[in-house]
Amino acid sequence: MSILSLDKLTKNFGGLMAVDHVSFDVNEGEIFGLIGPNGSGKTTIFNLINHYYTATDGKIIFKGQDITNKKTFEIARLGIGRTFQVVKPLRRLSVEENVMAAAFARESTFAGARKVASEMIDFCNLTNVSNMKAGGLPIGGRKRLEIARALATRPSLILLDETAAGLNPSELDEAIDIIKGIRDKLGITIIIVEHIMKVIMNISDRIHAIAFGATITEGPPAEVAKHPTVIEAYLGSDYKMEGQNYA
Amino acid sequence: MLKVNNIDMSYGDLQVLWDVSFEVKKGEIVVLVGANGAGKSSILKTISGLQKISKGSIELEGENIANVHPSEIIKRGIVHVPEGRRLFNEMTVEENLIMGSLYGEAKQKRNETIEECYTLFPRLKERRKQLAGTLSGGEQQMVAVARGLMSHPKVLMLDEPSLGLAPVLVQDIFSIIKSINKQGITILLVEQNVQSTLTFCDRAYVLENGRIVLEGTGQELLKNEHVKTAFLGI
Amino acid sequence: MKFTKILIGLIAVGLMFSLNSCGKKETGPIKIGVLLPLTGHQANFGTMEKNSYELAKEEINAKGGINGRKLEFVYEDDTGKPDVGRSAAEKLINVDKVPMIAGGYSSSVTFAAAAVAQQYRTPFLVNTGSVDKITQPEDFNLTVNDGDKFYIYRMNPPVSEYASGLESLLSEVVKPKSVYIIHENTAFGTKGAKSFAKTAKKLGIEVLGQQQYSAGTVDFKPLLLNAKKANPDMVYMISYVMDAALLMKQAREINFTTPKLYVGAGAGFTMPAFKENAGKASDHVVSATLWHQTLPIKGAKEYYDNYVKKYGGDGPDYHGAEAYSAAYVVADVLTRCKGDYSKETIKKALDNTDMMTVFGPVKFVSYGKKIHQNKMKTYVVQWINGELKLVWPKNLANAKFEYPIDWKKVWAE
Amino acid sequence: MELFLQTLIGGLLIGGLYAIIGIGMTLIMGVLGIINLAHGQIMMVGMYLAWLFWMAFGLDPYLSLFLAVPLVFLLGIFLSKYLLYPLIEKDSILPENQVLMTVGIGMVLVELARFIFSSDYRSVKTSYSDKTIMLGNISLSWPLVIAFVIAILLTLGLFWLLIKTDLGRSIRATAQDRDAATLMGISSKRITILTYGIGSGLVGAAGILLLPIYYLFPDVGPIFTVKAFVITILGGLGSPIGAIAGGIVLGIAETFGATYISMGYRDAVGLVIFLLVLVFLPGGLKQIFKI
Amino acid sequence: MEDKNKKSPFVTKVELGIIAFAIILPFIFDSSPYFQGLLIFVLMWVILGTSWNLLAGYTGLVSFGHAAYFGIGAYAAALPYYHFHISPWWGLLTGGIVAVILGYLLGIVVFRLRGPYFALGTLASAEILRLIFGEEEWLTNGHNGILYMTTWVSKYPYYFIALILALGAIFSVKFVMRTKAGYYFLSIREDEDAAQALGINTKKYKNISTVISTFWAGMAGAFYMIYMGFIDPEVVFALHNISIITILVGIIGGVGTIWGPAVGAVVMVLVQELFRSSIFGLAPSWVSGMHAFVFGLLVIFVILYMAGGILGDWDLIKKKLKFSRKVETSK
Repeated sequence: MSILSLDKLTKNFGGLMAVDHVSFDVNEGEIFGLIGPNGSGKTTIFNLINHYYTATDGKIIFKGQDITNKKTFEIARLGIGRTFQVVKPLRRLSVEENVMAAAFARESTFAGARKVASEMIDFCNLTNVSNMKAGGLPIGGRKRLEIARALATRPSLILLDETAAGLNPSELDEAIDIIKGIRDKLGITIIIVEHIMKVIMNISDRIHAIAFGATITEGPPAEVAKHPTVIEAYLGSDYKMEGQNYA
Repeated sequence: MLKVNNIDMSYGDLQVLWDVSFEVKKGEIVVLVGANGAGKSSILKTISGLQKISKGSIELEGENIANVHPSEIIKRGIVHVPEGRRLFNEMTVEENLIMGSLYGEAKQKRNETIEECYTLFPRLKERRKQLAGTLSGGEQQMVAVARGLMSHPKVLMLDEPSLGLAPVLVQDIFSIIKSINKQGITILLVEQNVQSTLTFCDRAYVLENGRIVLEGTGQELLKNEHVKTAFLGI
Repeated sequence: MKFTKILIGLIAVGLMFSLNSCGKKETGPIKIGVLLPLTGHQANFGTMEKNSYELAKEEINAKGGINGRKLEFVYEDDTGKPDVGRSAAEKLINVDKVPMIAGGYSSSVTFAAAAVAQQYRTPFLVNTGSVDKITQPEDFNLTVNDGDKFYIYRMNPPVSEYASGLESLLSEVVKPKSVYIIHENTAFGTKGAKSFAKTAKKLGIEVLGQQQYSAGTVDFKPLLLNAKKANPDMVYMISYVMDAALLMKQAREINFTTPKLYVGAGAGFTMPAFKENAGKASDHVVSATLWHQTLPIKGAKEYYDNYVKKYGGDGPDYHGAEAYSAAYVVADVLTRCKGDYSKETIKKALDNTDMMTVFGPVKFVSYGKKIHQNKMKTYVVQWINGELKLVWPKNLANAKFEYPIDWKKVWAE
Repeated sequence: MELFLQTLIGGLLIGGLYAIIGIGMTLIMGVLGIINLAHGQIMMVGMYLAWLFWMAFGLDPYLSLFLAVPLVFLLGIFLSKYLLYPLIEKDSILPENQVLMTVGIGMVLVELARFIFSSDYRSVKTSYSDKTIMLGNISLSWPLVIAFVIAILLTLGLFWLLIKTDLGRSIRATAQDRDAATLMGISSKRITILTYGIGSGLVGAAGILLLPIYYLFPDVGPIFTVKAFVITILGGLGSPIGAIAGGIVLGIAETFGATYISMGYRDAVGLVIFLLVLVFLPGGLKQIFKI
Repeated sequence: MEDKNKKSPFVTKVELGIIAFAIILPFIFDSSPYFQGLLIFVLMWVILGTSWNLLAGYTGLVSFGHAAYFGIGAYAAALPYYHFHISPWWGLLTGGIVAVILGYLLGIVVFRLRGPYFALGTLASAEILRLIFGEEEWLTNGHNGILYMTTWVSKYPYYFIALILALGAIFSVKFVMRTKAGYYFLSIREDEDAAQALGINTKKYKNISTVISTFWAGMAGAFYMIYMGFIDPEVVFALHNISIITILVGIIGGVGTIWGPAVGAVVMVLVQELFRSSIFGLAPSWVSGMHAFVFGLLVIFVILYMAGGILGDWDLIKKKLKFSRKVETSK
């Protein structure tokens, strides 16, 4: 069953088509990968889903409800959590406080928020640094904090934006475990944007590839990886594309 | 020409480069390839002095230039054409070019160099009085490259010049890079457009998570399966 | 632990201050508090008044002081802010334990400090603060019959009477039909404008317009043009010295030659700096004033000369004379206390004050809503050929009132 | 009609002076990204210097532009180098700590002036101080006209600097993209410090131009600080052309406000325009002119 | 600091000590109403500084126009008295509420602005109010101000009212900072975008912070009227003497700390008064001219070397002091 559908979603930045009639459906309980070269519009799609940008055209349906013009915080309340590509820790707050601030979205009591926070901190292996100021965390920790925070809002869908970028191999494995756990243990649907193909190809159930804001293809990872246009988009090509206008 | 020895670099408390070493010989085109966040741009930033290294050294023609102020680096002959072009949008094309030649010899030869750039990029001559922010992406990239050339660099560092350009323009940019190299300028290129760049570069290094994992000539790496894995995860 | 230490320390400090105040010496100087703006943007006048107090003090002490004891003034800086003025007054009363306060420059600070003095039943001799309500008991929750409970005394006239000398000049000589009022937007300016409008009504002069301006105005021409358009017989201005000069200069620049008279309401228009800055435009301008060194009052000229000798500069204007005279009133009052320098005795002595100063006769009387108010004449001066001459009242005048005035000729290059 | 024209021209002339005050602020805002709440106080310093030269050597205020303005420039360099620039690298909860630093600087400058010169009003009286020119029925104060002309010359000079010299281009480049400018070999530190110096010099010059027609005391500054930021927001951050337009618009709006509404609300007119612009035209006039 | 995981009591022992101390304090200076008066000023600045700190230090909305709320609070107490002889004491009820209403109305305009624009917007609003209250004489008696003969000579009642208000302000901030709203304020300060993504209705919580902050600023204003007995627009809407000094009180004590503004208020009033009175007459009189100068230098020093303020950088200061006293044993 589809939890989120984009219907011909379009964003135009002063003439530049950043997102060009993109449509896809994400099923409940799946890990949905969104790939595309730098600047192809992945993060813009995230920003449209939780309404940092207002869509020029098209619709976003979440659990059967049109959320295209809902406010950012309302969308978060409805159950869409997200992480940021450029991490946005609340720097002067401790890790625990960061996560608690998020947990208050569903918990009104202090104790409740603290409990949710400690669960999520534990889930993201941050327990030993939970009293540290978020600004002092290393990158791996910050990335996990982003996830913990998003999870603490108790979402039913989470948008992960380049959660693995900049991590070293051991951190990377840890991140993959956590991401898998989000779906397997917490039962949360995931849309993931990732450049490290090792990650995205391994964990995604389905992948949607875009370039220049428009859809190239969608399908299981192995299929998408073999798709000539995808390879070309990623690795560049020595031949001119025919019949496609990228201007 | 340019030698990077065992450098570590961190943004505040987060380390992004781990023991990176590589070399660019005179007259070469060397490419750094790798996924987003692998540390390619960070390497260029350390060389151009925008970021300080915590370990290792960077040598230009035998002289250590690590942690030298960026304004000094450009005078020593290394120029960095940054990712996303970073033009001065509220200045004209010609003013942007002038900004590339603020010091020393480059300043004296400014007018000649501008003419040379216009021969290289005739499009820019037509638009010399136009504000850079109003140009198309391809034209902006031309300005960025030309602005880099204005300083008469020994080494030209380009950070993803093909980013956001249509394939036709990508090929144009690459052929321009080749012709600049033929004029005797050493080139250090960062690219995601692996297929094309590996075909024309002399040598390349593959980065993963802030470390160099592979090196070799372009042709060698093109055949290497690891490259594909690194990018496509297959 | 730490707290007990701090606590003990503070108690010690507290005791020190209370002890300090216990050490009264019966033969030492008599200390009287003086509240003035010595820093902040009114500091130039505050300093002029302080200098005058000091000048008077030296003269008084040289002549033997107060019943054999020296007179000393304790100055507190009110910085021109009412809240600071309030705590400064409290400090004078509570820390310095002065039995009497003098001074008070700006209206708002004086008012706030007067409330403190009244509450502590400490006589306060105001010498400059000029809003009317300072000597109106009703503003202090008292009535005019509560003279024995009211501790505020004022030597200078209230702002509503600044122009009283002018009234007779206008009604007897100039007889203008209309007036245009320009004033700065301070308490002094607005009150002054209001009371002059009342005066005008009384004299049957029509007020054609009333405009105010705020500090920092460079270009007065739009305002003056509005006035010119109204075509008044007379222009009445309440401004400090630099704005006064700008107003006259610019009136000349726009050829505003139609009024019979340009009148300044004291303050800026009598100062030498006004003449210097306005140049030719200052000539024949008339100003109401409270005092001028050429007045035929004993000691006025001497005071002026001594001041200039000692402190140099342009010399004092009426502010300085007020302060200088206030110091003499203080000395007179204290002398009449005959050794009992308690607040109540001083108050009684103030009630009975009747003396002559360089500022004119001083006697505190009741009239209208006011009590403890010194009622005095004000004067009219005129700039004639670069010199400020006393032209009204006629019997005191040292020059003939130049009138009528042909501004075109006066202002010609 | 006469009233209207006089108001218009009066506003225009004052606006010319406001413009250089505003350009100084806009440069500082563009490059340093801060509101300089010491702007008027620095202007006060310039005025005192000119006054001092006039008192000591009888130097004409217009000539002391050449002497006092460089000194004010150096003062600006000193302030930015030792007090403002070091804050760029400091982490603080309040991103506005540089702004607050300018408050501290302003307080210290005013009190120093008061200590040295006392609170007395000072003025410079020149032979031309009260000369006027008549254009029909419109009277123009000669010093205001001179000030306007010099303001135009200064503005032209500044434009020449900004457009034709490498230094000026470096300033614009730094304002537009600090990192990219660094890559061009520009020391952003040097430019930042210089810009504050130039901004200070400009507002100092404005003060000196005002001197023959106005007066001087330690607290003369704050009113002009307020005007400066109104102009800057009006014109759009970092836009010298915007600042000129903003200055003239403010000058005219103020005098019209004074003529046709009430003199007391003269300052309020500027502030209301300012709030309207802040809310409805956040880019300022720059958005309209595109420069 | 104590163990973070154990929730510390709402009122700590140290705070109880401070409160007890504050209660005894006026009695120590029983013989000197002047000192008691200074203490009352300190408390007034504590209220104002704490109010500003909630908005700026905890919520990241750096107001440069707190005089607007202070002034409106003062006039809320003064105007009914001026027009209808209703006691200004009612201002302790209405002052805060009127300020909250004004805060909400101004919020509609200024919350559209961010960063330096917000600062300028708030500054301009306070200035406009100052001009209006000076100009509309029929309503406010203009620049003549409003005078009210204060109720008591004794400082004690005023001191304790001010103390109650100050503690009310401090502990209301402390309380709210220990609730969900407090977490939200901090989130908004640290990163408004991230806060929205966490489901925080940033606009609503900015308004909540404004309500609490403006309430106390209004109460401080009303108290000022009742205690001082005299206000005029130039005094209570002052850009420098109120708005800016409020900020300086905050940064000197420590932005974003509960007790910081209290420390700042003590330092500010002490420095001002020490110098204004030439260190109680011990120093030559020219020293008294230096109070604003010294305060300016102090501001420069604090910003340059103690960005967190006295309380915010307390650990750092302690360490420095220790080092100079004795060589610390290595950790």
